[in-house]
Order: sequence, then structure tokens, then C-alpha cells
Amino acid sequence: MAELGSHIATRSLPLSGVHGGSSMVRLEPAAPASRISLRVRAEDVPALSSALGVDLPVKPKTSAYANGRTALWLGPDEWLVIDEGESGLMTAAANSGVLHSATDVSHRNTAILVSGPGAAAAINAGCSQDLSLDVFPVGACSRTLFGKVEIVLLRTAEDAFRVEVWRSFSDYAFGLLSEGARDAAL
Amino acid sequence: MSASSNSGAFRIKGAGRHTPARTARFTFDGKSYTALEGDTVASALLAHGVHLLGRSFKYHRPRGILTAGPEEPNALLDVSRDAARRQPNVRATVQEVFDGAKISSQNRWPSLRYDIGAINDALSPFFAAGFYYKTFMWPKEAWHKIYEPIIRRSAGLGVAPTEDDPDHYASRYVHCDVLVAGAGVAGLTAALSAAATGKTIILVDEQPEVGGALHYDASTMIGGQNGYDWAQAAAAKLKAMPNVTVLTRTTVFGYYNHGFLGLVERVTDHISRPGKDVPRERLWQVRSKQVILATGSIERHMVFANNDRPGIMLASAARSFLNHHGVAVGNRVGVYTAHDSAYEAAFDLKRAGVSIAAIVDNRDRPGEAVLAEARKLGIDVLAGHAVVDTSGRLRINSMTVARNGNFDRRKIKVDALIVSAGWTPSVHLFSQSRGKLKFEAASQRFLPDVYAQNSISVGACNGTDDLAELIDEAILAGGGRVALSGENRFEWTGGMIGAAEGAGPEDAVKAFVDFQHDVTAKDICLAVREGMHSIEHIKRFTTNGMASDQGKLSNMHGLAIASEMLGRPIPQVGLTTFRAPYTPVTYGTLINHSRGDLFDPARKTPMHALEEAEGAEFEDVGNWKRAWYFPRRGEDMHSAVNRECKTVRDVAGVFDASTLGKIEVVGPDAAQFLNLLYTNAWDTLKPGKCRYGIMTREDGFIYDDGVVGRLAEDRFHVTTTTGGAPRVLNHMEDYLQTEFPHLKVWLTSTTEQWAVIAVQGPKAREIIEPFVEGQDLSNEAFPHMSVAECTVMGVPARLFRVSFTGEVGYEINVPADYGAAVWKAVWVRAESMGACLYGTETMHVLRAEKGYIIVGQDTDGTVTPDDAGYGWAVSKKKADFVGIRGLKRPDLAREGRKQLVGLLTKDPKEVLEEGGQIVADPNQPKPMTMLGHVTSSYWSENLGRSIAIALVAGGRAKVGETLYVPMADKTIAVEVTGMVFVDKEGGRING
Amino acid sequence: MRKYSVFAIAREAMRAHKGWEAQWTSPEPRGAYDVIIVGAGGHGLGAAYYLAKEHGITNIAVIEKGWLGGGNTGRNTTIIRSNYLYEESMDIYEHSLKLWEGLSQDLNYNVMYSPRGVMMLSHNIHDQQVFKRHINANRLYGIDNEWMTPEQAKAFVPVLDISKTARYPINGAALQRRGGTARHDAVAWGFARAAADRGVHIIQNCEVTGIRRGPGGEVQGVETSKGFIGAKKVGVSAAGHSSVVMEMAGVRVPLHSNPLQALVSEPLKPIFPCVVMSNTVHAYISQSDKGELVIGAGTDQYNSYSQTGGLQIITHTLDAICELFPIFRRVKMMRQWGGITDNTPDRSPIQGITPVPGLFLNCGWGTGGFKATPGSANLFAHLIAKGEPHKLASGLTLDRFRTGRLIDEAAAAAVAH
Amino acid sequence: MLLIHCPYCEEDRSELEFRWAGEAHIARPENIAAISDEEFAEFFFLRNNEKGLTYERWRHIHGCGRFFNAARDTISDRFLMTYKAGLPKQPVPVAEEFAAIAEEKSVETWEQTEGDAR
Repeated sequence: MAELGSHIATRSLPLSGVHGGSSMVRLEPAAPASRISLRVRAEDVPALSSALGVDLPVKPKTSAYANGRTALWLGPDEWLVIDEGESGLMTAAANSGVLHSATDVSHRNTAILVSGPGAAAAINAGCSQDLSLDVFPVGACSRTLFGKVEIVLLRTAEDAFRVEVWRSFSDYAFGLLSEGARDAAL
Repeated sequence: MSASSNSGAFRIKGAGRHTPARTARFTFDGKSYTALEGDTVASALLAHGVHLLGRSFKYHRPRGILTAGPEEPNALLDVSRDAARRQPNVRATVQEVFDGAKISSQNRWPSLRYDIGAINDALSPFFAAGFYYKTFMWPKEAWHKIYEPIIRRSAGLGVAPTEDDPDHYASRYVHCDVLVAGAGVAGLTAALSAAATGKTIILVDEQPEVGGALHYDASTMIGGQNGYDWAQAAAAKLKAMPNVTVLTRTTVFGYYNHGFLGLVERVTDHISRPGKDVPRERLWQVRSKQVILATGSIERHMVFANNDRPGIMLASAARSFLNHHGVAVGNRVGVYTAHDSAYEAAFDLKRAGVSIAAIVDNRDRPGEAVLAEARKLGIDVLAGHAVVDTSGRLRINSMTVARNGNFDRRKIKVDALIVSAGWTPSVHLFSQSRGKLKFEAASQRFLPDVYAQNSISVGACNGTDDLAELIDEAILAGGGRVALSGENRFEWTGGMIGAAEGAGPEDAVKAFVDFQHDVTAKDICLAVREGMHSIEHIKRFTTNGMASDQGKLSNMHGLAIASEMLGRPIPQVGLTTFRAPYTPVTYGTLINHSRGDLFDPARKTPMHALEEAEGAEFEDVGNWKRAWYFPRRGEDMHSAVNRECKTVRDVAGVFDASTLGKIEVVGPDAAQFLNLLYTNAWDTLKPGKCRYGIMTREDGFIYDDGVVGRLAEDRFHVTTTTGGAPRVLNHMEDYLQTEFPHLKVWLTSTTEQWAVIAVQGPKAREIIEPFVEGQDLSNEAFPHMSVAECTVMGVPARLFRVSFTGEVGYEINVPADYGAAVWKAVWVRAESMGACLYGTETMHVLRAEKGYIIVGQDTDGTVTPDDAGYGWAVSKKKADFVGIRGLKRPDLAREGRKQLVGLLTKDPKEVLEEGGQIVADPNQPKPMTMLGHVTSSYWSENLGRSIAIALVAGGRAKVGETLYVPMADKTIAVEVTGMVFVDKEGGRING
Repeated sequence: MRKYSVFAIAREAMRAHKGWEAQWTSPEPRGAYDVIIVGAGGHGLGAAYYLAKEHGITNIAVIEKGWLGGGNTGRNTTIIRSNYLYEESMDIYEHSLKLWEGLSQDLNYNVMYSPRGVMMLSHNIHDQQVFKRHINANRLYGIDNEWMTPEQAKAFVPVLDISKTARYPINGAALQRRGGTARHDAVAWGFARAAADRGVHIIQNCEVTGIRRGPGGEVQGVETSKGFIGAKKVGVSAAGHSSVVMEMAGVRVPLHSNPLQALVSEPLKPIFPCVVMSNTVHAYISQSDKGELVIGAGTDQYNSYSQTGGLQIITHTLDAICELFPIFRRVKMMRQWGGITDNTPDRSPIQGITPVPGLFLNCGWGTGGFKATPGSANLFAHLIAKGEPHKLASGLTLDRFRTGRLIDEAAAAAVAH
Repeated sequence: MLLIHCPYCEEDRSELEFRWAGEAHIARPENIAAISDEEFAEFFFLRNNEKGLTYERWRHIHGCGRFFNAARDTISDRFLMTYKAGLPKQPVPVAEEFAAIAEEKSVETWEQTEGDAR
């Protein structure tokens, strides 16, 4: 039955077709990306950094970017690594030769890009963290709560954030961001 | 008619700060009125000479406007924009008029002027405080059936909305260095000072404009200019600073732990036609490093006989209506005071052309300065006198005055009476922050003493009366440098708390302490007489301070009266707790976005839309929406499920199992870790194989279950129940991080990484075979309980050979974004081969036919693995696992525990009720001895009869016995059986 | 004690209510009593009353740190029901409900027991299974509890939203018609007045600081802020602070003290006829005779004796209330407050003897102690008088945490699948 | 809503991100299978439930995911310190903090704060 086997499955994105935002906040689903949840002990961080081509940050609430890959510090032995292209992350991690855990979570998460002068205010509709630039500068990242769902928040520019969220929570996150965006425009 | 006279006959030309040309029309009890923009409902109605606004809670006494602010206890109205935007219990003194507002009075029938309920006032001798505790007891049922309904109807104030609220509300979390609560002189000064340090500041005030007391106090000069004008300029300066946010019409309603404050901003209630994107109110949740409390003080009323008639109001309120709104509260105004501040109100009124009947001063010696000024203005001052009564049914028309200690009385005609007993510092927020108060005997007030949080009180709320001192204090609190000076016309002295002359314990008059709840001085005396010696008892017995103003006016008076009755100083009687919120807060604001789709996330699988298109009905399982069954045209649930059940066993079915929890367990010690967390042994499981696992907590009761596949030596794919996924992961992390941190293993939630398409039934292999690459699906190569990483439709997949139906079964795991495409392709092929889609209901029936349990349905947190018939899953060889000791406790090891068994009704057509209770003797008297209950019960189309699973005491030893399930209308006889009803040999699962 | 009646009120109305006597006195403590009860809440005062009335023991002191009825008795949302699942629970709560039915008459104090019905909403199949399990168990035990369709529920509570489009649509409800509410303060005051009338000393503003034990380990009395007071029998009924008091006797108990919050709205004309509870969306609500909507929120997650809690607990509860009753979104919260509940691992109470001879314990009523007040008090009195539990309370012992024979109402109701 | 210092994130965060995880420093017995029923009840059920200084565990569940320990005053709900999991019970650093607790203990609760106003 080769004719069936040769049907290659196509990808359906969780937030396809959604739109929202306001005069002060732009909301859009991010392009598909590859992601791994990476767990490494402190002594093995350099090996993984070199295997992945991006220095895993060791300072809380920071991220690093290199070669199309962003590594986000989530916990003392935990990173979310996002590759804008088509993966290779699992293989790269496996090639580190040191003890670690890499798990593909490319499809677990989806992302929403929030930008514009009201971006922080829109996110603060449901996020209890201080998003002022002093406390949450460009490059800062954190797992946190947004309304009733967990997100990973990354500041990509002074007025731009990437909101990583589990796919089944993405409708809710987008909906709440839309409400926040509407209010942030006032 | 000029615009200004149009806006009310009591509008004083040249007075007030509103623009005469800008008007708004509204109705009150059906009659139309014109107001000026900036008017409150109170000022607008007063401008038209309307004083009667409501009826009191208990006695239905006519009531007017007592204050000009949020402490208003009387003038509560129903305000609506349209039918759905109707708001009960709105304070007329806070609500700004907007064009088109429809306003009605409350708690009266048939009308405000003639209210039947007022009969309560005549009967009031019977309705003393707490009278209801002493009667209405016979006959027994009469309380609930007769008395209570009557009381309930006459109580309450406004009428609840009857339509869903069409408005929306917003929310904002925000952080700052300093939050300043209150934008009067003290708050503005502190904010200017703090802002100069570069810190981030939020300045909050509940009024539409900043200024606080400067709204009514027209004589104070700040920085060389009129105080109110200075305040507006200061606010403008602050607003222009990048580090400052100024929020007006915003109330700090709660000061909670660790610098957390709740603010409500009223965004549109004053606007005639708000934009549709504008929220009605906005909740600000602020975390502030420091809080400057500049909340001011509240004037108290005088407690004397019939002190509640419309037309009687606080002196500062009258001053506010005059100086801010340009409205005179009467033509001939009496003054009754124990404090100098009321004199200034009289002066302002007099200068505006209002006649002052007399200033009755309860003190023998009023302040020299105000006395001199009164003389200068020709105002009659009766020092050492009291107002001992008033008259006028719907509005005051006279006050009766007597010299203190003298019985001679004389009536003085007035059409309004303004009162002041002095000022109560607003320590509500300080107290909410858990600061400790001290009582300052000289000034008879509670003041902040010991702070519990990083906050500081400045100004009137701190007892600082002197303007220069107040400014210095505020500058110091702000921490910056500001040059500022201010000047008062008069230094105020005086003040009293408690009942005034003629309203003491021996006087049989109604002197109101708490207006809204109709609590009189007498009631407080009665409470003390009845043994209520704690202020909390007095409060609860009389309901003093429990109305919607929460005692802002009444608490101090009540306390003083109780103190006098008890013969104990005030600090020993205590003060009741100030609780949040400072003023009532709309539920809609507190919940803001959490409504409709945003009430609680509805989690949907990647195949949800496709299932919906196939006609699926969904059920809620935790946050998930799961396909429940797939009715075809004309089918009800029962027939759909019967068809699905039959089709799966005869052909095959396709099922969405994506919601099952999944945890990736990775690391060299993964097997060892699972050994500790599950009752089973895992080191013996070979890569490529799966095993059903049971997890207990330390107490030995089943916590979760699921199939675990070993993908590699150091990698397991663990599944959990749908609802259990988050707590199982938390439970695992807890042990890993804190009990077994030496293990080299990590856990990652992968629930949502994978879409899971289960294909079950005799034709399952044939259906999926063409899609799978890289795995031989033959029984030999891939038997039951296998797992493989392979490719499905060109996508990397994890394929499980597992079954929850007893048929040949596969679960295809593909990365979630591919789920829809794979599901669609599989379903097209399955359908062409006669298979069906099935949902959770069919899944439940099929697994029950095989005796597979559902954790949470057949177990309930009190069931051990052995109780469930899964004793085999508890390793006897392991030295340790979570639950090993709990399982050995006496009660868990005893004979006769409830065990899961099968039940077959004697009448095969009879389907038991899930939750039905089981007894041995259905004819025993109640209370019956119950042996257990039915946990699962279904019609089995495959067997042509009903089947059930039950927890029964000593159940496995009772197999073959007849037991009974007594229902309300009949008793059902059942036979206890084993749990497997279909394919007892278990051959089908291997295909 | 001068009897309360409509005639007494009429008489007093004629003389400006000057003739009412104190409902209870505030005596100085004697050196010793036959029985000391620590904690003058409803349970403790009630136990003293029943000791005097049913067991002939009147030489009793009830010792209270603050003011009587000031703990959870005066802070709860006054819900009364008995439709629990397990026999041990049904025994005690139904015993209590029966006492509620005649309590006003027994005490000559209108506690305003109002059997207006307690309705528990079912939102999914799991709820339905659990509720029917309760209903069937209750029926066979002689306790009323009935299943209602969504339409029947709506007929009983017209403001209920039963639309299918709700986030968690309602698929039915369980109603106990005899359930309802009572006036919490009146319960404390009624018991206090009736106990005082029988000679019981209620000693307020007196903190217990120690429990004195004799050479054999037995109780000899309590140290207090007003000095030592002797007694051979001491009953501890100090909800929220049970651990603290028991620690004075060297007894550890399996309790967590958590803040529990509640709130009321501004007063409204009657709109809400009964009590409605929902476990799935976490809310319970009724309307007081004064017209306030009385809403119970959840417990805060951490141990605390602060009587305060987080705003998020309140907002979470209101989310649910407004989801069930959308017309309430414009209603306003007037007052919020907190109490301290002591919670056991199986969410069932502990009442029984302790390892210390003469020391008896009544605690762990969690968030539901008010409904049990007369029943618990009555059985606690029996325990103290006889030295062993009444058969209706025999399953509530401390020992169950050793044997594993828990009464897990929470597990039976709350485990999702 | 508490403000909690996460020792791993080195930052104060809202309580919303955290989950309380019971009394701290209760070690699971190494030989758990061999302990008596009484010892098991002690380990699994009995807790200090302190009024005053308590040592407890929290998990930064919506943050770094780490369990950690905290010393908190259960009367005022003030945190005195937080520290990483696995560390032994830490003494409360500042002597004044003890004094603060002692004083508050005498004041009791919020209610009493009001009632005792001087």
C-alpha cells in the first residue's frame, strides 16, 4: 500500500487563522519552530553549549541567542532551546557526549508574538511579573503564569515579547492577550 | 431660563467649579432633571431642592444625603444606563451624573414619599436590637415558612440586576516603588517629593479630580495660590513625569500582604456614551515597595434625637456642595456642632447668601477665632446648647434647641441642618495592612502606631492637623526635596464622640449612630445591658457598622457609647476590625477577564475540530474537552454508543487518546526511579516493551495508573490518567528533587507533544499498516505491549501496541501538529473498511466489558491495588517503593475490605445506577448496613445485557452470591461475579 | 433565666427594653472546676450546655482567649447539611441536623435555622456518579437527598444558568431540602445563655497558656492568663488553634491550620432562595436574611494563623459564582474576612480521647464545623462525661491515623478521572 | 497574595507562581518498610503546625520548578528567609526577627491587633 504510505502528513498549527490586537499591540502566532526541553547538570553545561552552538545561560531569567537558536534559562538545570529552523536539536544534544536529558517539545509549545508600545501592558493584564525594562530587560525570560495558564515569556525587544505556551492553552492565552491588547490601547 | 437656573434653583451663581453651559439630563424616580457636568447625583438633586432620596433598612425612615463622599450611608440609589446596565446601591454622593441616566430610589413601596414599610417605624419599640433572637420560635416550622420570608422581603436594599452584564472589565498587574493613597494636600505633596527622587510612583485618588479636602475647603492657600488650583497644577506636573502614574476615580480598596494592594478604577460610569472597547472598571493589582497613606479623615455626624431627617448632613458635605458644585443645601440652614470646622461651612454659606438660622455648639467654649468670625458675619452662636429634636416628615423643617442641662426648649425653623462632631482619621488601609493603632485620648481618635509593612501615614489620617506640619511630614515621607508652604484661615479645635445631650441611655429617643442599619444609641445601650461587653459582640448584636458603609461614620460613636455604658476606657473596649474592601467592589471587576471563554481554559486536542465536524458530542474531563460519542443522524446517545461498541469488537474503531498525560523519564537511573514511584518493577522491562503500572502514595492507596513504555535503557514514555497528569508530575518531581536527588534522571511533560490516535479492533492492524514505516506489525515482531519508534505518514512517531478494549490495539503517537492529518487519513481508511469513530463513553463500556478499571471512577482514593484486584502489580521483591509501608497498615491489610468485583443483574435488561448502594438484606430497617457501591455500570450491546463493576466488602469471597441494590422505587437483585465479562480467556487481544 | 417570647418583647417595649437581663455573666474564675472546656465557640459552649443538661455536670468553666463565638463560629458561611457519604460522617452530621431542627426551642433562643435547601451542582459525569453515590447512601441511611435535573434545579433556583454553552454546563444537582442555614452568632449566644443559666462559667479574655499534668501524666488543670485553674477533665475545642493547645499537653495532632476566606455582597432584595454549592468550579453561595449574598471562598494553600488570605482566592471564587450566576457580575463585594480552620489529612474531624488521661479533643472540622455544632457539642459532652466516645462518634478517633481506617470524604468526592 | 523569594531564581515573585508543599525537613525514613505503624503515622500525618516560626517547603511550580525551603512566621505570614532544597534547617539570620515574632505572638492575630489598640 505504498500509495498511502507516501502520503506525507501536513502540519496544522494550533493558532492558525487567529488574529487580534489593537492600535498599540500587535498579536500574531509565531512561525513553527523546533524546541527541546534540555536538562543538564552544571558541570556539563559547557559541553552542551558547544554541541548546540549557543551558550546556555546560567544566570536566572536570562537567555542567549546564537546561530538561529535561543536558549532560555528556565531553572538551575533546565533550558528551553528554540531553533527557528528545522531542528537538529536532538541530534546536536546527543552529540554532546555528556549526561543530559533532551526531549523534543516542538509541538507541545506554540508561540505568540506580542509587540508594540502596549505589549508589556497587554501581558500584564494576566501576568504578575514586573515587566519594566529595568527588571525585565531585553533578553530576559521566565516561566510564569498568565491568567490561568503557564507560559514562558521572552523579551525580544523593548516593545516585543515571545509568549511560549502549551498548545491546548494557546486559545486561552491568545484570547486573554487580545483582551489585554484592547485595554492597553486606551 | 438660563442654563444655571435650569440646573436647579439652589444653584448659586458664581459658586462652584462646574461650567454652567455644559449640562446633562437624567431622571430620578421618573422625573427629569438637568445637571451640570461634574455634578454628582447628590449635588444635582440638591440643586433642585430634592433631599429625600431613600428609605432606611429596618424602619424605612425617610433619608436624604448625609455626606458628599464614599462614606455615604443613606443616599443609595439604583442607577441604570439601560435595562442590562442597572446598578443597585449606588451612592448618590459618588456617582457622577451622565446624560441619560435613569435613577430610582430603593427600598420603598409603593413610592418614596409613601412607603408602607414605614409602619416599622411606628412599631419600632418592638424592634429593638436583636429582637428576632427572642421570638418567632413557635411553632417550629413558622420561622422558615412565615417569619423569615417576611423579614427577608423587608430587608435588603437594592434589587439585584436581572440580566447578564454586557459591560467588560479589565485588569492590570503593576509594580512601583511608592504608592500614594490619596491626593489631597498630603498625598500630592508626598508624591511630588517622592517623584523628585526618580522612583516610580503611583498616585491614587477616589475622586474625579485630585485635591481631597480642598474640594470643600476654599480658604486654604498652598504655595501662594488657592488650594484647589494648586492641587490641579501639582497633578498636572506629576502626570507629565515619566516615573509617575496618576489614577483618579480609583480607590485603593485593599492593602494586603507583602506590599500588595487592590485598586479599582471606575472608567466609564461617568460617561454618557462610552466606547465599546472601554472597560467599565479596571482592577489594578499593585505590588509596591513602599506605601504612603494619605487617606485623610472623615467627618462624623452628631448623635441626637431624630438626627436622620432629609436635610441633615455633614458640614463638610454642605461645604463641598457649595464650593465645588455651586449648590446651596437650603435657604435657612441650622448648624449643630462640637467642632470648629462646621463654622467654616456656615461662613461659606453665609457669604454665598444663605441664611444661617443659628450655630448650635455643644461645647461651652468654641474656638475663639471662629467665634469672632461668626460675630463679624452676624451669625447667632448658641454655645453650650444642644439640638434635642428635629421635625419634618420628608425633610427637616425645624430643630429644637435646649441649653445643656436645661429643660427649656425652643424650635428654630430650618430647611437644612449641617452637623459636625469632629473628624475620624481614615486608618482603614493602615489597619488592613495589619498595623497597630493607638488611642490618643486628648483628641479621642485612633492613630497609626506600629507599622507591619513598609508604609507611612501622612496628614489627617496620621492625626496631623497643622498644615505646615502636614506638608513637612509629607515631604519627609516622600524622601525628596520640595519647597512648599501653606496657610489655613482657622485652626480647628473640638470634637466629640458618642451620644450628644438628650440622647443618653436614659433618653427614649431615636438618635441614630448607624443610619443605614437604623442602629440607635439606645440599641447600643441595650446590647451592653444584655451582656455584650466586647465591641465585636455589640457590633454583631446591633449590626452597628455592618451596613454598606462599613461603619465609617458609626464605629467611633458606637464605641464611645459602649465605653460609657461599660465604664471602661475606649482602648479597653476595643475597635472592630477594618476589613477590605474600603468601599464595595464590583464582582465583575474582581473577575475582570475571567468569563466566557476565559473563565477556565478549555483544552482541545489537535483533532478536536475534525471530531466536531464528524458530529461528536464532547464531555468535560478536567480542563479537557473529550469526544464523548459520535451520533449519526437520528441516533441518541444510547444507540450511538451501542453501535460504536459493536463496531469496535466486530471491525475496529478510531479513538482520540491525546489527552492522556505523558511524561518523558530520561536518564541512566530512570528505571530505578520508576521502581520507587510505581508499585511494579521496571528494571525487568526491556526496551521496546510496555507495562501497565500502578502508582500509590505513601499511604498505599491507588493514586494513578497508566501504561509505561521503555524506549531505550535510559528513556521511558510514561502515561497517566487525563486528569492526573499535572499532579502525577508534581508528585514525581517532589520525590526526585527532595527524596531521591541522587538519581540521575529528568522528567519532562510531553502530554501535548503527541497526538494519540488509538485504533482498536480486529481490523486495527490492517487499518494502520499502510501508514507505518520502519516497524513490522506482525504479532511476532510487534506483540501486545510493545512500543516502537517508527515513521507514520512520513512523520517520526511512537507506536504502541496496547489495548484498553481487549481487542488488538495500537496507539499512534505523532507530533501534535501532524495529529489532524494522520487522524484524517487513518479515519478515511478505517471508515472504508467498516470501522467507526468512538468516544469516551464507548471506551468506558468496552473497558468495563474487560474489567479494566478507571482510576477515579472505580477507585476513589481509598482503594489499594489489592482491593482493585491488581495485587499482582505490587512487586513483592522490591525493598522500597512509595506506598510500601502504608500498604501494611492494619486497616489496609485487614480481611473484609471493599474489593472490586463484577455484578450482573438478575434481570439482564436492568442497568444499575452508578453510585447505587449494595446491601445483603434489602428489607433491613434504616439506617441500613451498606456493603459497597456500584462504580461502573453500562448496557453491553456486545453481550446483550447490562454489566457492572462494584466495590463490595469482602467482594471476591462473595462471587456467586446474590446481593441487592435498593433504589427509591424498586430493589434490584444482582449476582456477584468476576470482573471480566467479554473474552474471559483474553485471546482477542493478540489478534 | 427570663424566658424569651413575643410577650416578653411586648412587655419590654412598654418600658424601653430596660428589663432585659444579661444573656450571660462574666465571672472571675474559681480555683477549680469539674470540667474545663478550652474554647468558647459553638462546639465548646454547646458541650458545656449538654454536659449540664444531659449529664448533670454544671461545675464547668468554658475558657476563651478572646470573645465568645469570635472564632470560626462567627466567621463561617452558616451552611447546614448532613448528606455526607460515609456512615461515620452521616452519623454525626445527621445527629446534628436533628438537633438543629429543635435548637431554637431547646435553647429558647431563635438561632434562625432555615431549612431552605442545600443544592450541590453536578457539572460532569464524574460529579453525577459521586452525587448519586451520596444520594443512594443517604437514602438507605434515612437522610434526605435527591437528584434533580438541570430544569428542576433551575425551577428551584431561578437565577441559575443551565445553558449548554456554559464552560461547565450543569447536568444535574443534588438537593437536601432539610439543609440550609442558621444565624451563626445566635448559636454561640444561645448556647452561652443556656449554659450560663445552668451555672456554667464562661470566662472570656482568658488565654490558656499551659496544661498541667500530674505524676501519672493525667490532667490536673490549665494555666491561664488569669492563673491556674484546676480540673480533672479538660476538653479542647479550639478550632484553628487545636495544635497549639494540644502541644501544651505534649500531644501532636495531624492538623494543618489554613486561612479560609468568605465575603458578603451589599444587601439586596431576596434573589437567592437556598444554598448552592459547586465542587467543580469551587463556589458556595446563599443569601442572608439581611440580603447579603454570602459567599465562601477556598482555603489558602499554606499554614497560617493570620486570619487573612490572598485576594486571588476571592477572585477565583467570584469567577465561579459569576459563571454560575452571570447576573451577579454587577453586584458588589462589601466585606471579606478570614478564619483559621484546622484540617485533618482525611478532611474528617477528630473527636475522642487522647494519650493524656482526662484530656479530650474535638478538632479538625476543617471548613465544615458550623453545621456540626449541636451534634458535635452533644457528643463531645458525652465523651467528657463518660470518658469514652458515644457510638455515633466512635469512628472519629485519633487512632485512625495509625491504623489507616480513614474517613476520606475528600477522596470519595474529589478525585478526577 | 504573598511575595516569595525564590532562592534559585534569586528574585521575589508573586505567590501565584508557587505551590506550598508542606512542612520542611521531614525525611522519608531510609528503612521505611521496616518502621512501625506509629512511626509511619508520625512520618506521614503528624505535623508541627507551628504558630510562629515555621519551616516549610514551597515549589516554584510556575517558575523554575524547584522545591525549596522557607522560614515563615505563621502569625504575620512574613518570610524570614528561603533557601535551597537539600540544605539543612537554616537558623533565622537576624536576631531582631526573633524579637519581632515574640512581640507579635503576644499580640496574636489581626483581630486582636484591633482589639488591643493602645
